[in-house]
Amino acid sequence: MSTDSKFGEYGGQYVPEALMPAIEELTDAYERYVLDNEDGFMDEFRERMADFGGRPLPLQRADQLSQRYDTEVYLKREDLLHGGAHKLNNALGQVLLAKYMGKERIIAETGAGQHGTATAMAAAHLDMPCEIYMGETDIARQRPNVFRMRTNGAEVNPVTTGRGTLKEAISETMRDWARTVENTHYVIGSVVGPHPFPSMVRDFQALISEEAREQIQEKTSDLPDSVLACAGGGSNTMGMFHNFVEDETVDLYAVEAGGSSLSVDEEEGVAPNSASLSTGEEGVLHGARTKLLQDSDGQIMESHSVSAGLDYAGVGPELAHLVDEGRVEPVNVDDDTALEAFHRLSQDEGIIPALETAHAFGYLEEHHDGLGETVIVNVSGRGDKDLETVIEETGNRDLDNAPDMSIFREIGGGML
Amino acid sequence: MSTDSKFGEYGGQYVPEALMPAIEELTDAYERYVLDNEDGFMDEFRERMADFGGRPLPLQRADQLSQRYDTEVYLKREDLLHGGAHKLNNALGQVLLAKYMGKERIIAETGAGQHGTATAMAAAHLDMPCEIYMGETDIARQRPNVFRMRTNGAEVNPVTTGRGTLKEAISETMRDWARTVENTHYVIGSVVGPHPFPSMVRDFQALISEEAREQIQEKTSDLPDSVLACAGGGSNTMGMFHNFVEDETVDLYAVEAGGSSLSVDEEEGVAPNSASLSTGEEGVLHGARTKLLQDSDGQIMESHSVSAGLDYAGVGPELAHLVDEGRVEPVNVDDDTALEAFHRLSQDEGIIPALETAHAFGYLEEHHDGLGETVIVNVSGRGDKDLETVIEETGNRDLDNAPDMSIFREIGGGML
Amino acid sequence: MSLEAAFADEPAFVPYLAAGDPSYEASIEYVEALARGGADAIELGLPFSEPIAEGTTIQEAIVRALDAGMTPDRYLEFVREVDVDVPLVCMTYYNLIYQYGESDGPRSFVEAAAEAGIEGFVVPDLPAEEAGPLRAACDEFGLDLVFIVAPTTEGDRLETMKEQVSGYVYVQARLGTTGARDEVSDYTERSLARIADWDVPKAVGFGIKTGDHAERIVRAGADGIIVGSALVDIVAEGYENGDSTEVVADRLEAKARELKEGALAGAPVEQ
Amino acid sequence: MSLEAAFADEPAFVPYLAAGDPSYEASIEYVEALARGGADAIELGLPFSEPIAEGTTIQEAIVRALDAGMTPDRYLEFVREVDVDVPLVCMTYYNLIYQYGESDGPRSFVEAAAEAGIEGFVVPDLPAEEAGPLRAACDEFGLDLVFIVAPTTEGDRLETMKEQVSGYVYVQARLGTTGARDEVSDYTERSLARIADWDVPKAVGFGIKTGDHAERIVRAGADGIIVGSALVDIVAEGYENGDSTEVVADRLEAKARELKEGALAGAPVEQ
Ligand SMILES: Cc1ncc(COP(=O)(O)O)c(C=O)c1O
Ligand SMILES: Cc1ncc(COP(=O)(O)O)c(C=O)c1O
Repeated sequence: MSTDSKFGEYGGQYVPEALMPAIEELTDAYERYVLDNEDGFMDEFRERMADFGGRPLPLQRADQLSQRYDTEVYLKREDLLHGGAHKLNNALGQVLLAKYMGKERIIAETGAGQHGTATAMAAAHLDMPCEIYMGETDIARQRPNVFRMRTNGAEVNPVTTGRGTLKEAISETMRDWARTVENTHYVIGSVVGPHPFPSMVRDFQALISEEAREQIQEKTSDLPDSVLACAGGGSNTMGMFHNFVEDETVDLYAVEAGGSSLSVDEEEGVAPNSASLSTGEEGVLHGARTKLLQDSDGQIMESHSVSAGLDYAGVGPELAHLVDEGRVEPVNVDDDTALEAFHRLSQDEGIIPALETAHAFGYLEEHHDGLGETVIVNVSGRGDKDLETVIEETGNRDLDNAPDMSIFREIGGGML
Repeated sequence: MSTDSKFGEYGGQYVPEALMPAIEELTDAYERYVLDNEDGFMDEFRERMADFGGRPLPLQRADQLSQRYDTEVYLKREDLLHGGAHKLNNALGQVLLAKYMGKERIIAETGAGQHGTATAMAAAHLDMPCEIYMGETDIARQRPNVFRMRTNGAEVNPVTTGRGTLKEAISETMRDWARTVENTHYVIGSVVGPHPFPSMVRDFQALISEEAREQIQEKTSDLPDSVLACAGGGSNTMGMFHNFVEDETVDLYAVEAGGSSLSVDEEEGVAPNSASLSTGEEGVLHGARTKLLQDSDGQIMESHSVSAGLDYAGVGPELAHLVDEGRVEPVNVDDDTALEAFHRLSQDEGIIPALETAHAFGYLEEHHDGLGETVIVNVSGRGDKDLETVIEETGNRDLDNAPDMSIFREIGGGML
Repeated sequence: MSLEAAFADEPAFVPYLAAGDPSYEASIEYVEALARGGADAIELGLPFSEPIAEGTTIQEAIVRALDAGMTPDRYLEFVREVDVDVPLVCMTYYNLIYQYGESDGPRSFVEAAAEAGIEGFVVPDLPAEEAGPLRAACDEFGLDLVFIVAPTTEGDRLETMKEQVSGYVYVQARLGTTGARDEVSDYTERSLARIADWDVPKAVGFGIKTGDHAERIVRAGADGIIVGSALVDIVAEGYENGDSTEVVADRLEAKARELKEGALAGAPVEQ
Repeated sequence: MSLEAAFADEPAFVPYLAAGDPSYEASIEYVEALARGGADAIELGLPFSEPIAEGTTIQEAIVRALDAGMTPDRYLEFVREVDVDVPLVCMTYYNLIYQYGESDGPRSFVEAAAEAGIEGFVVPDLPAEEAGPLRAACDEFGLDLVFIVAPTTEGDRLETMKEQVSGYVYVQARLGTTGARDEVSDYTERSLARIADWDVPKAVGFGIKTGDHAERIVRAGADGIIVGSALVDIVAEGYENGDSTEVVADRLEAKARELKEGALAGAPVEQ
C-alpha cells in the first residue's frame, strides 16, 4: 500500500483479507487507467460522459436568487446529468474501468436508489450484467428507483437481514464481492470505502469542478468567493471542490444534514442527523478511517435525514482530512430548512432540486451574508424522486412557502 | 393574415373572433422577436436554453442498437433537456416571448402533464404567474406531474367538464384566454393551433435539428439517410425535421401511435389509435385546418394510445402538408411494439425513453432494413413519468423482453 | 321571413338553444316554447365535439345533445320538424359544415340546410378571412352569414367582416366566451359605435340574463338581443331535477317573454 | 495456556460464537458447552454494528447479541465470568478496539482484554499493513494477534503477515465470507502449501460443518479447524424455536464433540 491511500490519518484499506487482492488489483488499474490514461481510458470516459451523460453541464446564473441575496449565485447543473444526479459520473467511470480490467459482472449497493439507478444505466450502456443490493425496507420506500433499475435490466437483490437498509446492503455487497472478486467489480457509490475508492470516485466526480472552474471564469473573469455542496458520503462534494482546493481564496462549504437535531440518543444508538463532518468522531467504517457517527463504544449509529441520500453515518476520508486542515468548512442545516429551500428553488428558479441538494440552498438562505460576492452551489440532482417524501414531510410541518396540495386529495389517485 | 399562415391548404386561424386580436398581436411579436431577433430575443432564448435548459444536447451513437441493426444509429438526446423532454424548448420560448410582449400571466393546457410541467418550470424561471388547465381524469392519472407543476409554483386548475381530459382542458384554456387576452399569453403545447403557433413552436423546437444536423456531420462527415421522430401534435417531430427538410436525400419518418388497431369504431366515435397523419382526414380543429381523426360527420374522435403524450386526434398542419407533399413519410407502430421498444432501449442502451419516444424505436426495430446506413432517432423525452403505466401495461401483455417485477409485489409499497 | 326582417319593426329577441339538448323530442318542445315566448329568430346550435368558443354552460348542453345522438343529419330533420314561424340560424363549428356530404367544402351542407329551412349561419371558429367558400355557398342558396364582432375587433378586420356579413351582426358585449353574467358590460355602447355605419341589424349577446339586462342593452342602441346561457341554464336545471318537458318548456317560454319584454321596454320611444 | 499450545498435541478444534447471542446468560452456557465438547480454544465474537466480513448467519447472531445489550464492557465481564479452561480469542472489528477507553488507539482495549483473560485477537477488517499499533499493544500485554490468510493472499502480503502473526494463522478455506458449506474446498491443500514454512499452527476455517469435513481438512494438513456458522446455526434455531438453554447447550456440546472427533480422526497416524 502506498502512502497515497491516506489523507492525513484518514483513509486506508480496512477490509477483510479476502478483498485485499481485489483492492490491490483495483489500485493498480486506477493508477494505470485513471491516473495515467493507459489505453486512452480517460479519453473514452470523457467522451462517454459527453455523449451518453450530456456533459459539459451548464453553470447557470440564478437570476431570482441572485436578486434575493444581492449576491451572484451560480448553479452547477448536475441535475441535468443523465439519470438525474451527479451519480453517473462515478458509476460510468467505474463500470468502464471494470470493462478495461476484464471484469464481467458489476455489483453495487444502493440506499435511496440513486446510485443503483446510475449504475444500472451505466451497466446497460456498457453491456455488463449488473446486480444491485438494496435493503427490503428501502425497496418498499423507493419503488420508482427500483423499477428504473429493473427496467435497465439490472437484478435487484432484496437484502432482508437487519433493518433492511443501506448498511445491510453494503455488507451484503461486500459479501458478494468477497466470493466473486475474480470476475466482479464492486461499484461503490460515494467517495467512501477503502483506497482507491475515495480517490478514484473523486477523480471521476471532479469533472464537476473542472467544468465549473472554467465556466465561472468565463462568466465572471474571476474565481468564486464560495462554493457550496451538500455532503452525504461526499462524492458530489469532492467533485465540486476538487479543482478549487488549491485556490486558497475560494471558501468551500460542505453542507450536511442536520436532520431534526444535532444531539444524539446514545441509549438508542440513534443520531437524528447525518452530520458526521460537523459532529462525528474519528473511527473505521466500511474500509476506511474517517469521521463517523458512533456511540462512545464505537458502535455505528443510525443516522437520520429527511433526505435519504444524505442518510449515512460516515463520510469520505478526504473530506474529513480537509475539514481537519481547515480547508473545508463543515456546516449543516436541518430538515425544515432543507424543505423550505426545496420549495424556494422550485418556485423561484424553476428547478426542482433533490432533497440532498436542497440542503446546500438552505445554507445559502441562512448564511448568504458571509459568502462573498460570487457563490457557486452544486445542484447535485433533481427532485422528481423526492416528490412523495416532500409532500408528506411538508404536510407534517408548517412551512411558509409550501404549495397547497390539498385540492388534489379530493381528486382520485394514489400518491397522497 | 398573411399567406405565411398556411402550409398548402393546412393551417390558418380558425378561432373565435375574441381571440383574433391576440392572435394578431402574437403574430406580430413572432415576426419581430423570433424571425427578426428584435431586442436580441433569439439570443436571449438561445442563451437561456443553454444555461437553464442544458443545450446543446448530445447526439450519441447507440452502440448496442447499431450492432443489432448493422446500421449506424444515432440518438438525439432531448431526454436530457431540463424537465425531461423537448417540451421546454417551446415552453421557454413562449414564456420569454410573453415577457417581451409585456404579458403578465401565463396559461397553458396539459394532458399527460409534460407540457404543463415544462411551462411551469419556464414560468418559475422567468418569474411569471402561471396557471395550468388539466382535466380531472388526467389529474388523477398523472399525479407526479401535477405535483411537479404545483412545486414549481403554478396553479393547476382542474377541468371538470366533459370527460375531464386534454380536449376539455384546451377548451377551458381558450376560454380563459378569450377573457384575459390583454394581459395573458396562452402557451400552446405543440405545433398545433392557429397561426402563428405552428410556425413559432416549430422555430423554438428547431434547435433540435439545428444541433443534430451539425453534430451528425461532425461525427460522420455526412448527412444521415433517415431521421425518425415520434409524432403526437408533432412538435418534437418538426423540431427534429426542420433543418433536414431541404436535404432531399434525408428521409423523414413521423412515427405515430398505432394504438391497439388502425381501424375505428364509428359508432362510439373512438379510434383505438392516434395515427392522424397515417389515417386521418382533412378538417378543422383547435384553430387550424389539418389532418384529423374524425367520424364521417366531422365530429372529432377520441384517440387512444398507451402513450398519453401521443394521444391527440389532430396533428400540426405543417406535418400534414409535408406528408401530402411526399416529403415526410407517415408511419406508425402499435402499443405492443412501442412497449417492447421501451424495454429494449432501457436494457440495451441504459436510456429509459418516454413511451412517446419508444414508438420511434419500435419503427426502427421493424424497418431498420429500409432506413439506409445512418439513422438519427430523436429521443424526445425520458420515461421516468411512464414507469407506472409501463409496469401495468407490460403486466397485461406477453412481451418477450419485459423484466420480471413480480418479486417486488411481495415487498410493501404502493406502486404495483 | 328573412333574417334582417326579424329586426325590422322592434327590438328583436334572438334566443339560442343546442338542438337535441337533452333529447331530440324535448328540444323540439323547447324551441317551440321560445317561439311562443316571443323569439324573433332562433339560433339553433348544431353540436360539435370541440366547442372551443363556448362557456361551460353551453359546452355541457352540447355534450348532452351529442350523448343523446344528435348528428348533422338528425339536426336537419329537427329543423324540418320543429314548428316555428321565425327564422332559424344554424350556429355550429366549421368542421361539421366542411365535412358534410360527399365532397369536402361547405356547399353540401349549406344546400341541405337551406332545403331544411335554415336561414343563415353563425360559425364562431370561422373568421371572416377564412369565410370565402362559406359566403359563396350561402349566396348560392340565399342564406345569410352572421359574424361576431368582439370588443377587441378593430381596423382591417372590421372592414373584412363588414363586407361579408349579412342577416345581422352578432355584437359580443364583453370579452370571454358565452355565459350568463349579472352585469351588462360597458363595452356595449362602445362596440356599437364602432359599427354604427354597418347596414345590418346589430344584435348584442354574451351575458344577458334578465329582462332588465335586455332593456339596458337595447337602450344602449342594440337592434336586438341574443340570449343563450340563461336559457340553457333552464334546460340544464330541468334535466338535472328530472322535471317534465312541459314544465321546462313553460319556464323557457316565461323567460323568453321576460327577455322580449325587456327588449321592448328598452326600445326608443317613437317620436 | 498460550494459544499456540492449544495446537500442540493433537489437531485443535476452535469454535466461534458471538458473545451475548441470544442473551448474556444463555451465551455463557453455550460457550461452556463448547469447552465441554472438546474445544481447544474459542473465538469469542465481540459484536460490532457493521460486520462486513461475516456471512448472513453470523451477521444475524451479532444483531441478536447487540439487541440483547452486548457492549465492549459487558463483553469483558463475560470473559471474566465464563468458566472455561481453554484460551479465548477476541474476534471483532477494529473500530471497537480503536474507540475503547479515553484515548484513541488500541492500547486501552488490549490492556482491558488481557486483564479479563483474553489470549489473542482476530480482527477481520484489519489488514496486516494497518496492524502496527495493535501488534504493539498485543506485544506489550503478551497477547497473540491472529491473521486470516485468504486463498487469494499472495506475495508481499503473505510476507507482511508472516512477520506479524502469532498464536495461529487462520486459513480461509475458500473465497467468500463466513458461512457453513456442504463441500470442503480444494483450496485447503493449496493454501496450506503456500504457508508451509510459517512457524505458527495453521487453523483452517470457513465452511466446516460436520465431523467428516473436519476430518478431511485435518487430513489435508491443517493443525486445527475453526467452526463458526455451523454452531451459530444451532443457537439461531434454538432461539427461533424457543428451545431451552439446556437443550441448545447440549446440542452445541454434541456438535462440538462430533467436530473434535472428526478432527482427531483426520490426524496423521503416529509412525
Ligand atoms: C442528488 C444527490 N445529491 C447528493 C447525494 C449525496 O451523496 P454524495 O455526498 O456522495 O454526493 C445523493 C445520494 O444519493 C444524491 O442522490
Ligand atoms: C416525450 C414526448 N415526446 C413526444 C410527445 C408528443 O408531442 P409532440 O408530437 O408535440 O412532440 C410528448 C407529449 O407529451 C412527449 O412528452
